[in-house]
Amino acid sequence: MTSQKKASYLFIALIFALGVLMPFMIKRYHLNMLTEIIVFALYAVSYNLLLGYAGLLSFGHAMFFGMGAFTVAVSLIHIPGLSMWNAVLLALAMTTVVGFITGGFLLRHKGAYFALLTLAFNSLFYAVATKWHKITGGDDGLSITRPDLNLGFTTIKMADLTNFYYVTLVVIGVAIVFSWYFTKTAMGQTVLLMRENEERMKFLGYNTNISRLILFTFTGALAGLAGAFYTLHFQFVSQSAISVDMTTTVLLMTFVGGTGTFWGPILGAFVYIILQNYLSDITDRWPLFMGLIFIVMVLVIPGGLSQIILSIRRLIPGKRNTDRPVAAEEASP
Amino acid sequence: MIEVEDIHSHYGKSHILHGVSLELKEGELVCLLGRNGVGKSTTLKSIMGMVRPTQGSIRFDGKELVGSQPYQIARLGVGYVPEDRRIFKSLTVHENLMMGVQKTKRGGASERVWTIDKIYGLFPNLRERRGNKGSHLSGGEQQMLTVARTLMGNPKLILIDEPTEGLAPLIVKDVLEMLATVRKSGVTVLMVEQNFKAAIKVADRFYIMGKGQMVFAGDMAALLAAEDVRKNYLEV
Amino acid sequence: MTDYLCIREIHKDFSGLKVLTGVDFTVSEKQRQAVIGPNGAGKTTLFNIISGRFKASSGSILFKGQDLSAKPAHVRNRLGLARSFQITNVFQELTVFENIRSGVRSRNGLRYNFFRKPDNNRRINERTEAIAEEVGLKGVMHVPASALSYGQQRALEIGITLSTEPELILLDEPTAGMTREETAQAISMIDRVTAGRTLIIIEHDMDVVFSLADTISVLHYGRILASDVPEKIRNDQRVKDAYLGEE
Amino acid sequence: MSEVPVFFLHGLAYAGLLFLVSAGLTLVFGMMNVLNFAHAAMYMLGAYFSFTLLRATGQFWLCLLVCPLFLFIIGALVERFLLRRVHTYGHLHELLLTFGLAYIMTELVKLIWGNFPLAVNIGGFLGQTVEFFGMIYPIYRIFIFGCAVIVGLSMAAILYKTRLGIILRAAVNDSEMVNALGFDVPLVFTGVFAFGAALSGLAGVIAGPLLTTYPGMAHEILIDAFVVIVVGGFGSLGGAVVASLLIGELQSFGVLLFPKLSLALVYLLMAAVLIIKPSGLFGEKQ
Amino acid sequence: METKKCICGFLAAALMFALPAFAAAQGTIKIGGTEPLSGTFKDIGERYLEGVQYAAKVINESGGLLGKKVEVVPIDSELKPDVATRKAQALILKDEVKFFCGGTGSSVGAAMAQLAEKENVIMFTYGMDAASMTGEKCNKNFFRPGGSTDGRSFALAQMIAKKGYKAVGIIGQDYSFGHEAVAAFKKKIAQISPSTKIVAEIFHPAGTKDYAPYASQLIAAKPDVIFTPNWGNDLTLLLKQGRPLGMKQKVFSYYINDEVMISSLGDDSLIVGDMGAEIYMLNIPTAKNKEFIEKFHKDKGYYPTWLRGKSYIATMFWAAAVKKAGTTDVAAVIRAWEGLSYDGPAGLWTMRACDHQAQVPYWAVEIVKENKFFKHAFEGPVTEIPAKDVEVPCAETGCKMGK
Repeated sequence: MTSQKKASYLFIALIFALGVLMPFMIKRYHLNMLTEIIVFALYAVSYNLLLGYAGLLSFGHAMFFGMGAFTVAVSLIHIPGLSMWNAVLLALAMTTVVGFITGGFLLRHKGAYFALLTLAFNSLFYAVATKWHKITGGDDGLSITRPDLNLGFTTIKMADLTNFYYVTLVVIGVAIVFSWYFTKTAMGQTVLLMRENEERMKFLGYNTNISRLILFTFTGALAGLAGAFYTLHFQFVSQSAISVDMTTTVLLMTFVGGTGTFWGPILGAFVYIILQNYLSDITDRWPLFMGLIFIVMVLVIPGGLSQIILSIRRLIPGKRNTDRPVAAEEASP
Repeated sequence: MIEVEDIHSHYGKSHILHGVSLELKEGELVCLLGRNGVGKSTTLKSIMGMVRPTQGSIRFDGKELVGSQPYQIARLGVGYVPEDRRIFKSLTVHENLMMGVQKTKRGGASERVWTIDKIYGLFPNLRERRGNKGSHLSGGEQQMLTVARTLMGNPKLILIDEPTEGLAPLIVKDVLEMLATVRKSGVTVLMVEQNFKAAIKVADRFYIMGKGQMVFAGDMAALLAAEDVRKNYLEV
Repeated sequence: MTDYLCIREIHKDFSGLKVLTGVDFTVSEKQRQAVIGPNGAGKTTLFNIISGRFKASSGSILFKGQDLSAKPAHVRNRLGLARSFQITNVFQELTVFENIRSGVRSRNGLRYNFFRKPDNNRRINERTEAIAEEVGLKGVMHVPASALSYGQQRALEIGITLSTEPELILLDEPTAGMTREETAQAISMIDRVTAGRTLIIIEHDMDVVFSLADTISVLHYGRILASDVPEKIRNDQRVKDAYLGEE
Repeated sequence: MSEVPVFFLHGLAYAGLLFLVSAGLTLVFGMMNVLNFAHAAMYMLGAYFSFTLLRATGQFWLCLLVCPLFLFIIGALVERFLLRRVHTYGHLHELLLTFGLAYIMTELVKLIWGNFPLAVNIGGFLGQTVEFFGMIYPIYRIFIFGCAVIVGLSMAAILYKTRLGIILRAAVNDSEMVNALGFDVPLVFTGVFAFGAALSGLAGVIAGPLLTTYPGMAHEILIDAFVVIVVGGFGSLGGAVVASLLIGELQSFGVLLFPKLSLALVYLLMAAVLIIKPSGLFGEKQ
Repeated sequence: METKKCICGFLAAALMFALPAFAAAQGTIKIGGTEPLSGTFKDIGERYLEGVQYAAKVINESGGLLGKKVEVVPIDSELKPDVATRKAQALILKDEVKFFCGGTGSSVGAAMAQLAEKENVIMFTYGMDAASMTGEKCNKNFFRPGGSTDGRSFALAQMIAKKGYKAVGIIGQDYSFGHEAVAAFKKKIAQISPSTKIVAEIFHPAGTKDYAPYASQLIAAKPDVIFTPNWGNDLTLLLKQGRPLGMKQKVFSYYINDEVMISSLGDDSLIVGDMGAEIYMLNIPTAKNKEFIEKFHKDKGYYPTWLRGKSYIATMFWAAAVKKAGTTDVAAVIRAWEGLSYDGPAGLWTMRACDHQAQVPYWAVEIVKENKFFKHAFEGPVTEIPAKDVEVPCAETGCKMGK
C-alpha cells in the first residue's frame, strides 16, 4: 500500500518537475500547445469523474467550460482593475451555482435520457450565448488581455507566455492533483458506489440524489476552472467554448484516453490536441478521422489508450496487475 | 422427446447449474421440485435458450438446442411459461393471446389444436376481459393468460415455471385442471413447482433438484419412499 | 414490551395487482421475528415497503414511535434500520473491504467529505475489519466481490447489512441457494452477529426459521395468516394448508 | 391579424418536417432505447440521394420511394453489423457509435457531393402555388404537412392495428419474452432501426426542395429533433406529434409576436415543460 | 500501480510532441490566409484563398517581393474566431509569420485584428465587412483593402433612392454584421431620401431553415423593394422560400453576384432583376480588369468572380505597401500602407490613414438572364458609384487609433 502511495507521489512530483523544466527544453510554439494541453487535461479529468467514475454520460459539459470561460472574459472586461485570481474565483463561483441549479433538473433522469437532456440544456446555453450579444459578444466573441499578476512584492507580466505557462501549470496542476486526491476521499469513494450500485447505497444511509448533485456540481466547477484558463490562455472566448462541439471534444479526449483510469483522460487530452494540431495541418478531413477513431475505439478498444497500455503491461512477465480498471462498459449508466 | 444431458449454466459470474440431466417422453407431465434458488428456473431457461449453457447438450426431437436463439427453439415447438408471468402489460388480453400465435408453419397432425375460440372456451374469464389491458388482470387471470398465450403457439412441449405461485387455492385448482386438460391434448409438460401437494396431483414423474444438481428422479411411489430426499430437499 | 416496530394496514397494488392486502403486525425490541409464507405471498414486497424501496399504497409504519411512511430509504437507514437482499446486491467491482466500509463510514458520517480519506480513518477501518471477521470474510478482504463464491457473496450481503450498525435488521432469505453445510454455518453466523438486535427474517428453510426466530408470522395472500411462537405455527393447520397446498 | 391563417399554415408545414425527422428518432428510441445521433446524418443522406436521383431522372415521386429504401438498407446494415455488436455494452457505446457514424456520414457527403448548397427544384404540380381563402400558398408546403399526416397515421395504424404492431409494442414491454414466444427479436430490432432510418431518409427527400441540400443540414435539424423528443416525451409517438405542432407553430408565431426571442423560444418551451413535467408532455414516468 | 503504466503513455505522447517543427524557410515572405476551409462555408473560403494565391503567383512570376518569394499559408479558421486565432498564434510562434489576411466572417476578423495588435503583426481583410472593424474596433495593425457595410449599404441606399422607391422592407441576419449593415442603410436613406419609409425591419437568426414566417411578414408590410445584407444560404433560402409565397419585389442585396449562390438557387427567375453593389465584378469595364480576367481564365480555366477578384486586388495592394516600405518590418509596412493608392482592375483604391479603411468605388449591378460568363443568370452591365459618394468622414467612423 505505502510503496504504491509513494510511487504515486513520486510520479506526480516527477511530472511537475518535468513541467517546470519544459520552457527551457521546448520552443515557444510547443510551450503554447502544452499550456493548451494542460487546460484541456483538467477539462477531461473533470469529465471522467462524471463518466468514468459515476457512469453519467453527459452531453452538456461544455455548459460549465463555457460558463467559466465567459465569466472570466466578461468580468475582466466589465470590472476595471479586477485581478486574475478574482476573475478565476468568480468563474468558479458561477459554475458552481449553475451546476447546482441545472443539476437539480438534469439529474432527475438517467442513462440515455440524461444524455439527451444535457444535450438540450447545452443547446439552450449556446442559444443564450449567441443571442445575448451585449454581454457575450455573440458571434464576435470577446477579446481580453491577461491582467498582470500582483504578488504583493512583485508583479509578474502575464503577457509573457512562459510566465503564464507556469501559472497554468501550478493552478491547473493543483486542481488535477486535487481531483486525483478526491477519488480517494470519502466523496470520491461514494461516487464509485454510485456507479456500482445506486440502489444499494440508499439502504446504507446515502442520499443518492445529493451525492449525484454534489458530484455534478464539483465536476462542473472543475470544468469551469478549465474554461477560465482557456479564456486566459487564448485571451479570447467565443460561443464555441459553450457549444456542443466542446462537449464532443472532451468526450473524445476522455474516451480516447480511456475512462477506466484516472490518468487516461489526461493522456487523451495530450494525444487529441497534438493529433488535432498535426492532422489539421495535413488534412482538412479531421472530422472524418475523428469519426473513424470513435467507431474503431467503440468496436475494438472500448477501454481507450490506457487499456492498450495496461494490456502491454500485462504481457510483461512477473508484473501481475492487481489493479481493477473499470472497463468502460461497466461505467455506462 | 427431450433429453437434457449434463448441462452447466452460469448467471453472470455465478455457476448455477452443475451438470443437470433430465429426460421427458412424449405426452408425459414431469414435475421438477426443489427449494428456492437451486436452479429449477435456470434449467427451464437453459432449455429455452434464454441462458446459454456453457457445457452439455439439450436435444429436442433429436435436434440440438444449445446455441439456438429462444425464438428458434420456440418455433421448433417449445412453449415457455415464465415464473413471473411476464404478460405484456400495455397490450390487451386479446393482443396478448395473439402474441402466442406463430407464423411459421410446422408439419404434423396436431397442427392448430389450440384456436382462439378453444382458448376462450377453456378460459371464459379471458373472453370476458379480452379488451382489458394486461395490467388490469388479477394474479390468477395473468397466470391463465400466460399459459393460454403459450398454448396459442401449439407447442409440443411446454415448460411451466411455478404456475401456482401466489395463487388462491381455488385458482390453484383451476390451474391444475387446466394443466390436466392441456396434457390430455397430447402436449408434453415440464413443470417447475414448489407446491408439493399440487404437484403430486398431476405429475407422472418427478425430479428433485438441490443446489444445481439432480438429486432424485422417479415416480410417485419412489418419491413417497424416498423420505430422506423429501426431508432434505423439500419439506419444512 | 413496547411496540418497537408497528405495521398497520399496509396495502400494496402493482398496477392493479394486489400484492399486500392489509398487513398488520408488531415487533418488539430485541425480538427475532420470522416471516414465512409460500412464494408470491408478498414477503419481499413487505420488506421493500418497510425498508423504503417502495411506497405502500396505503397504511403506516411506525418505528420507535416515528412514522416512516414518507421517509426515503436512506433516512430509514440512518434511523437504525438495515436490510439485506434476496438476490445478492453488493458492489460487484469493489473489494469486500470497500463494500463493508461503505456502510461503516456512512454510519460514521463520512459520506460526502471532500477532504478526508476513509483510508486514513483507523476507527472506520478497524470496525470494517471486525465486521469482515464476524461474517467470516477476513481472509478475502481485498478480493473484489465479483470474485467471491456464492456463499461468500451471501455472507458479504449480510456484512454490508451489518455495516451501518442497525438496531433493526431485515434479512431477506439470507440462505437462499446455499448448500446444507453452508446454511448451517450461516445460521450460526447470523445468530452471532444479530445478537442483541431486533431481527426480522424472511426464510423458506425451516431449519433456519426454527433455529433463529422466537416468533413466526405467516404471510399468505397478502396478509398475515397467523403469528405465534414456532411450536404453535408448526402445528397450525391453516399454515400447513397454506404451505403444502390444499388437499 | 389577417396574417394569422398564413402563419398557422407556415407552422403546420414546419411542424410536418419536424415530425418527419423526429418520428423515426423517437420510434428507435422508444423501442430500442438507442439515441441515434446519426439520425440527422441519415436524413441528410436521404436528401443527397434524392438530389442525385432527381437530377438523373427528374422524377420526384421516384425519389420519394427509392431513397427511403436506400436508407432502409443502410440502417439495416448499421444495426446488424455495428450497433448489435456493441449493444451488450450499454447505452454509452451505442451513443458513441452513432455519434462517430454521424461524423463519417457528414464527411463522406462532403467528399462526394462537395461542400456547398445544392438546389433541388421540383417543377410540376408540387412546384405550383394554390389559392384559397384569398391566400396564395405554395403547394409544396401543404404537401409536407400532408406527408407528415400520412406517415403519422400509417405508423399509428401499424402500431395499433396490425400484428406487427402488437409484436412491436410487446417488445417494448418485454423483448426477451417476445423472443421466447418464437419471434426473431433481433430481426425485429434490425427492422425497427432500418425503418427509422428510412423515415429519416424520407424526411430528407422532402426537406430537400424546401431547404437546400448542404452538409450542415444534419447538424441544424438534429437539435430541433431532440427538443421535439424531450418536449413530447421520450419515445412517445403521440408526444412527437404534439411537440412538433407546438414547436412549429411557436417558431412561426414567435416571428410575429416575439421577434427578439426567436431562437430561444423553443428552448424556453423545453425548459418550461421540463420544470412542469420532467418526463415530457406524453412521457411515461421512468 | 496506476502511475507506472502512465509513464509509458506520457513518453509515447512526448515522442509525438517532439516531432520536428517545420523549419522556417529562408527567403520567403509568408502570409497566413485565414479562411473557412472546412464546413458549410468552405467554398467561400477556398475562392477567397484562390485570389490570394493567384496574386502571390503573379508577384512571384514577376520577380517576387523585395526579392523574396511570397508564400501563402492556408489556415482553416472553421469560421470560428477562437480556432482562427489559435492557429494564427501557432504560426506566429512557429514560423514568425507577420502577415495575415482573410475574407470570411467578421467575427474571425475582429478576433484576428486584436491578435494582430497583441502580437504586432498585420492583418488585412478583403471580405470581412462589418464597419465597426475600421470604426470603433479599429487598430493600427488592421487594414481593410476592401468594402465595408457602410460603403455597401450607402451604395445600395443611393441606388434605391435614385430609382425613387418609397417603401423599403428590410430583412437581415441577427448578428453584428446584419445589424451594422441595416443601421448604415437606414442612416443613409434617411439622409438622401427622407420621404422613403422603412415599412419593415426584420432580423432572423443566421442559418434559419424556415423563412416562411419572415417572408410573410415582409410581404404583409407591402414594401416597394426589399433590402437585405443576407448572404450564402440565408439569401438562397429567403429567395427560394419567399418568392412562392408572393414576395415579388426587387431585392437589393449585398452579395448578389455570387455565382455559387445563383446556381444553387437552380431557378434564375427567382433572382433576375435583383440588384446589388460590389467592389469587384467581372463586368467592370476597365482595361486592367479585362486583362486580369483574361489571364486568370487562361491560367485556371474559370473566371475570377467577385471573391477571387477582391482578394486578388487586396493582396496586390498589400504587396504594393510592402514594396514601398522596402522591408517586412511591421511598423514600416504600416507607415507605408497608410495613404497609399493602388490602381487595379476595380478602379483606384486609396488606403486612408485615419481608420485603415480603403476608399474604393462601388459598382452597381442588376442580375440578368443572358451573360457571357455563365449559363445561369449573372451580372448585367455595371455602373460606378464613386468612392467619395459612399465615404464616411474620418470624424464619424468612431476609430481612435493608438499609434
